Amino acid sequence: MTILYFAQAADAAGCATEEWPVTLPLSVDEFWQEAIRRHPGLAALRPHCRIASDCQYLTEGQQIAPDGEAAILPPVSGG
Amino acid sequence: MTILYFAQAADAAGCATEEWPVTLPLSVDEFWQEAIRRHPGLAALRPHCRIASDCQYLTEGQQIAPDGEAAILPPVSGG
Amino acid sequence: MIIEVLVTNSPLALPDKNHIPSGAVARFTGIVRPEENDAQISALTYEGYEPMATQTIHHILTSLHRDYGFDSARVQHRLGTIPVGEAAIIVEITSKHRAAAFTVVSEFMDRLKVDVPIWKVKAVRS
Amino acid sequence: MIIEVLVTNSPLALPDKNHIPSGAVARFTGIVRPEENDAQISALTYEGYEPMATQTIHHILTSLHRDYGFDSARVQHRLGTIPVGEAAIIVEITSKHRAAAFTVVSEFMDRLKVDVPIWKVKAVRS
Repeated sequence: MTILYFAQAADAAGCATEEWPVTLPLSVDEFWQEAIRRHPGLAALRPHCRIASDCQYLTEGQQIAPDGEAAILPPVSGG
Repeated sequence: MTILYFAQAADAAGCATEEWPVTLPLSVDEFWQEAIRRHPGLAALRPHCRIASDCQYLTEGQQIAPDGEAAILPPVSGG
Repeated sequence: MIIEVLVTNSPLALPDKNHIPSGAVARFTGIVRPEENDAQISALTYEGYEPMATQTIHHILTSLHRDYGFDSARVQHRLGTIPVGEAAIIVEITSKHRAAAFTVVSEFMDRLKVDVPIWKVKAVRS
Repeated sequence: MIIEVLVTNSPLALPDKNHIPSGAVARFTGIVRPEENDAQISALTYEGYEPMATQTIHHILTSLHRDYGFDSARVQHRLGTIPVGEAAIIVEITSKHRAAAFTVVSEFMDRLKVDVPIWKVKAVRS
């Protein structure tokens, strides 16, 4: 699974991208647990961030494929 | 007094501009009476037109100076 | 505040400024459309009382500046025969914030269509 | 309906089209301002999740087209370090009538600021 961190999430993770050696799909909740285990600074951001997989926002019930891409997206500020 | 006719008012008057040999100020009502005497076709337009003198819209009580400019302005349609 | 007004018989051109200190630029361009009153046309002829049109546009912009504030306003209106697809009017407002810029462009157009002495006088049928 | 979206690291340029069949062209340009959070700055750095930003902009425009209709939409957003006074975003909607064009530009900007994954990440102090 390819993980992308953006903006404050990249600051908290200390990197912009990462590979996770997972073989099963992850729920959004499992995804966050793993992300926070690796980068505890992400815990404070979790309430404000959304997760996207393959360029689509995910809702709580959805899963991320093991060979998919997942991105942590802080509140946006474009324009 | 220099008179300017625009759009449908020019069509009704058959000209775009005219000189009137007046020596006293005209009220808006006197102005219309003279215009309609010269060009009866203007009578039908009067309810829809505004009069401007020296680039300002006039209201009923105002007067037009004998050496001024007066314009008959049908409803505008710019833009 | 900067106000630039041009009422002209020539094709309009309002070049982008390269470096603008305002945060928001809202621009409206009104184009002559290929149909007028259900007929296909190739051009539209506008007539204007030019000095009064220029002055009235200035008045409207000054009054909108009092009400909403903005950094600059540029307005161009073309007169004469304008081919379909070309601009009859361009209005550009720069302002610190987006909402004011949009409101001013929109209110300006509403007031232009009531008070600015310019007329569509003839459609050229195609 | 034509939709053109560009998310790029280069300076933006949206040339005027010479001949447009729509009656109304509404354009918004968002410029980097010289102050951010009360500090004087000389540039602002934007970061974006580029493929998703492009796709989300498309989705928003498609949905606005369903709701309001328009003839064409062109959107450009710049990423990377943008000097003060230069454009971060340009949105242009062409439509038969003015009101729809303005509404779409305005609603697009509102939705961009909620859903399009682009961030102001750093102000360069001057």
